[in-house]
Amino acid sequence: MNEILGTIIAPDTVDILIKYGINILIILLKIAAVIAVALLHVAYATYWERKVIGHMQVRLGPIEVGWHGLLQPIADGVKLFFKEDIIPANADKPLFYLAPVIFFVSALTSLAVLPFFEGFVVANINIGLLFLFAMSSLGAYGIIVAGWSSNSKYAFLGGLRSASQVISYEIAMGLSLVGVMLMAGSLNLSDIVRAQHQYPTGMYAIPQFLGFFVFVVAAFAETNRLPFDLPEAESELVAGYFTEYSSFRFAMFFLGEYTGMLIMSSISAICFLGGWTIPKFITDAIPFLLNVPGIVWFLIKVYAFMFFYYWVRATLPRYRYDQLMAIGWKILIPLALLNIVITGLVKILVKG
Amino acid sequence: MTAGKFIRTIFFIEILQGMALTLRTMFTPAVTRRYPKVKRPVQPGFRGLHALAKNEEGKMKCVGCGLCGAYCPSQCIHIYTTEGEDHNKVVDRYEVEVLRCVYCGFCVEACPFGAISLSEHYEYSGYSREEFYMTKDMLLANWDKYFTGKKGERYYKDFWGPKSEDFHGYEGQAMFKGIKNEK
Amino acid sequence: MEDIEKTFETKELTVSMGPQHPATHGVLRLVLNLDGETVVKCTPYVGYLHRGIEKLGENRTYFSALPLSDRLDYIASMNNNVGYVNAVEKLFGIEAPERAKFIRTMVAEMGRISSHIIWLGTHVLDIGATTPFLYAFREREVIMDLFEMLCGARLTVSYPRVGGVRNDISQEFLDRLYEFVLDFPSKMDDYETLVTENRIWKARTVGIGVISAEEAINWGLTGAILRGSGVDYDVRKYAPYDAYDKVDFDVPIGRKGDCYDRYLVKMGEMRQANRILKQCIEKLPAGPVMADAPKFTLPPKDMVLKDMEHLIHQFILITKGPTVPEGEVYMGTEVPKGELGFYFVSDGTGKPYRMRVRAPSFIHASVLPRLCEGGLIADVIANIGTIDIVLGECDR
Amino acid sequence: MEPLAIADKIKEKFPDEVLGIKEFRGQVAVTMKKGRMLEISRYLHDEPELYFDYLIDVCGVDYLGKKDNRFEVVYHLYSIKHRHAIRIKAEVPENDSSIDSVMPVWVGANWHERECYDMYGVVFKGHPDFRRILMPEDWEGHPLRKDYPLKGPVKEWPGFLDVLDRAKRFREFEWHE
Repeated sequence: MNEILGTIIAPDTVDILIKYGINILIILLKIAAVIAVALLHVAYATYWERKVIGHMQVRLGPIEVGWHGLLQPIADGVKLFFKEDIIPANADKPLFYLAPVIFFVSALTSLAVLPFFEGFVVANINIGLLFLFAMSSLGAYGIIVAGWSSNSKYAFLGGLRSASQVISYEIAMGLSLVGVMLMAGSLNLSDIVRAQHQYPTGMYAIPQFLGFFVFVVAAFAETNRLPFDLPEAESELVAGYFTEYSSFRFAMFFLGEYTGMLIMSSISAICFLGGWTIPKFITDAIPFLLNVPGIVWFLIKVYAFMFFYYWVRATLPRYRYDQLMAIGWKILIPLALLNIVITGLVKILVKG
Repeated sequence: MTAGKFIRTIFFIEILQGMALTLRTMFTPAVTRRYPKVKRPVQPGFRGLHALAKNEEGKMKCVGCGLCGAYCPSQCIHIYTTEGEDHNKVVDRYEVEVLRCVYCGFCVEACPFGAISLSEHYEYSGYSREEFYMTKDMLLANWDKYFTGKKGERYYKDFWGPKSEDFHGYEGQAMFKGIKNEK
Repeated sequence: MEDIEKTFETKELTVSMGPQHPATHGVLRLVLNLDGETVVKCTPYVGYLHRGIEKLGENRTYFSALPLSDRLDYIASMNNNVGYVNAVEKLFGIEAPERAKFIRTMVAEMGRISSHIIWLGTHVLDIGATTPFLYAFREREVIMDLFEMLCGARLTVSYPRVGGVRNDISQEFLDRLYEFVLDFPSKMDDYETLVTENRIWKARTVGIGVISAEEAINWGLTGAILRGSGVDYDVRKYAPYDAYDKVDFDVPIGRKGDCYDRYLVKMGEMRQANRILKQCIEKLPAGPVMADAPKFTLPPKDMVLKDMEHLIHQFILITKGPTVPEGEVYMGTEVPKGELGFYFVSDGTGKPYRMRVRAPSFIHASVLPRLCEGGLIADVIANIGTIDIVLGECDR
Repeated sequence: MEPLAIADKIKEKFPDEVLGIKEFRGQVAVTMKKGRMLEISRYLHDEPELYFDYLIDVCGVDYLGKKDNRFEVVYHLYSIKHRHAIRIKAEVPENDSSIDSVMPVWVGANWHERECYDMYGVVFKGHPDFRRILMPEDWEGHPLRKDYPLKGPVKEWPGFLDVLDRAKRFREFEWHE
């Protein structure tokens, strides 16, 4: 192979090409693995949510399809993909087609920078955190465009609500993570995890409790979950921005939303709960735990956070639109700024 | 704002109490009835599908007086009678529009003979309206289906006299007798 | 600012909320003129469920029209039945025996609990909390089962009769009801844990849809809305019917007249209803359950074929209806939604010449613009939930 | 106050307006001329001894062929302060079926009066938002009148015909063009 190619182009170039080729292949494989596994997780996240909320509400949740309803997400998927795709007559069609794609793709793209365990990350870039913010802001476009193009008043109101909500809470969330950046001294997510492992408590959630609180609240708002699910407030706006969507376009919104939840849970696991590591003092006490692969710890943390999502959904009512904005601007942002100031001061004092 | 209230506010005490309740509920058994698989037994005296009663000889009890039709609030009972031999009244057609019926049970109360009755059957479905236009034969068939055997007999007996059967004494009446496990 | 307003022309957004909408509890239609999220104008449209119950009632005998009252407020059909038979009894000038009165009070309070439970569930669901809804239905199911045990139907009961009740209650019913009564306060505590003190719930309801006492009376509001504004008006206390003068209960009163106070009043009413139930069971006297008034009540079934007189009564009462003195009667009863009144004009025949239903939901729906205008869309939902209307009753 | 005393008091104040006082089962009905209804209701509301602050109900009754004046508008009043009630009936003839709206006194009369118009065709003068309420806006006839057939008019309502027509058209509609 080398010889044949070598006759056409220089042998050095061939080496380089092969090297890059293998790299690209590995990346593609990683992408395929991540997307496949993530989508499966998303599908089963819906199952898990229904089960958890069902039992919290003294019902059973899905139980008919498969053993204890385990095949329910697959049945749902099949149903959604084979349903009739209805497009409102007066919709802005190109935008109507585009909106779910924007939403879904931006959610999936965020997966690229998440380190799932030591050394496994699709794109190990230096500005991982910023990339995540950028992608979640991009997702808001999907919502706005969907609300606008549906040519429906409910969808339009939902889109507008969502736009303002995502923009306001983006700020609070960004600021809440500044403390983490200051402590870790990096924007690379893998570096943040490693820095956390070096830290005595092993988790930034303890020194950064204020930032963690702001982050959790903002994460709920970013993913439009109760108690901040105003863009799709069922009792007010029917289904908000995706009122007019059906079939697989609806499924894309749905998947995008749950992917968003998965990503938010992952960010909290990575930035506040120590990612794939567990605190040193635990492993010192029980050395056996060192043999457990990192991905297990990561998934446990992610799922614990997801469970919290469901738990809150089963318990709380919904805020009103103006109250939501007031919380974002009047409580969360000042708290996050306070956190930054305290973190910075402590860091200077300790070092200085 | 008092100190206690302040602490409740910043530590989300009331929300945590709610969350504790939902978590606790998660481990209690669900109250769901998985309907087509597990059917709830209906209580005696349930007002379901109509049936025309037969007497011991297997003949229809109805004499065609038309009281049920006159009393019916939704006017869904139609009776057509003719004069038979030796000037007897013969019930030619006895029809109930089941889809119009409101299952109030007034026809049972009106009937002096206990000829019409409501059965325990409540799950009926069909593809056309005609299937629910119950003719005399269908109503009599309902009787054979739902009122045969001990259960059916007892059910009929309980339901037959919904009014206070006995005006003379009230010994057997339900009274409060206290409860053993009072909290 | 003025320049901006000149450059950009803003327009009100008209949203038609309903008749098919998750939060309008049936077929209420509200046309909302919105300025952003603020409601500028709110116009309710009703009548989608208009079945002409008054006209139907005028074409049926006093006995046959009873099931129509089931279909007014189909969530608390028992209370409507009780209201109907009380009004008719007043017109006839007969009185039910003591035991029947207690049974009626008992079942009416069961109906009140089951209706308030649905109100709680849907109201909280509208605000966004899903769990209390399902907890509430768990308890409602018990009451529905008891109703079925009582009379064979779960929703449209048609249980009370003019001059008494349809049948006597069974011992099993009484015991199970007593178990429920003892257990219910702990379930109430569960709802309250999830809702009452919750800061989000308070943020959504405190100070929303405020209506003062004078205004509430002037609008003709009744039930929990009026009492939430601080007016101590309860038909059960003011003009006792059935056994309400023989049981001991309080009337919960609010102060501010906002959604939260109405919520508290209704929760208090549920606890009081439970208290009444307990007393009714304990005080239940022995005796007949139908009045001995052969001209106005159907004869006992077993006597019809034995006795000529009874047979004649049976035929006349069913085909022609009772012979009623000429006159007119208004009788109000306290149903879960407010004061349900029946106004009968009799012309001496067996059918009412005029049957008027004074439906609380009808009046409560008319006050919606007053409550909603100036608030946000989310407050419209809170207001619809709190006034607790049933469109079957509103449209009749 | 006793209901009969209330009726006497009204008669004292408006001797020309009161046509009759009737008692049945402890409830007293005062029949009035319709002319000064607004004035009377204001008096009933404002007089401290009466103080009828709560308007329970307004409804119409059709006495077709039974009375000279075909319609009656019935007001049920209650005083929450004094706990007494009265029934006021205003006779409305068919050829001049209009009466003053009592909305300036009791706002709650709003929908009751609209319903009364909808069902009987009695016009309430001075009502700010006067249109049909339960029936469609373009409905012909007033359903609760005694000469209105129980099973509805022979002529179908145009709105229903429109729906039928649309259903027929949509049946032929191809969803994916």
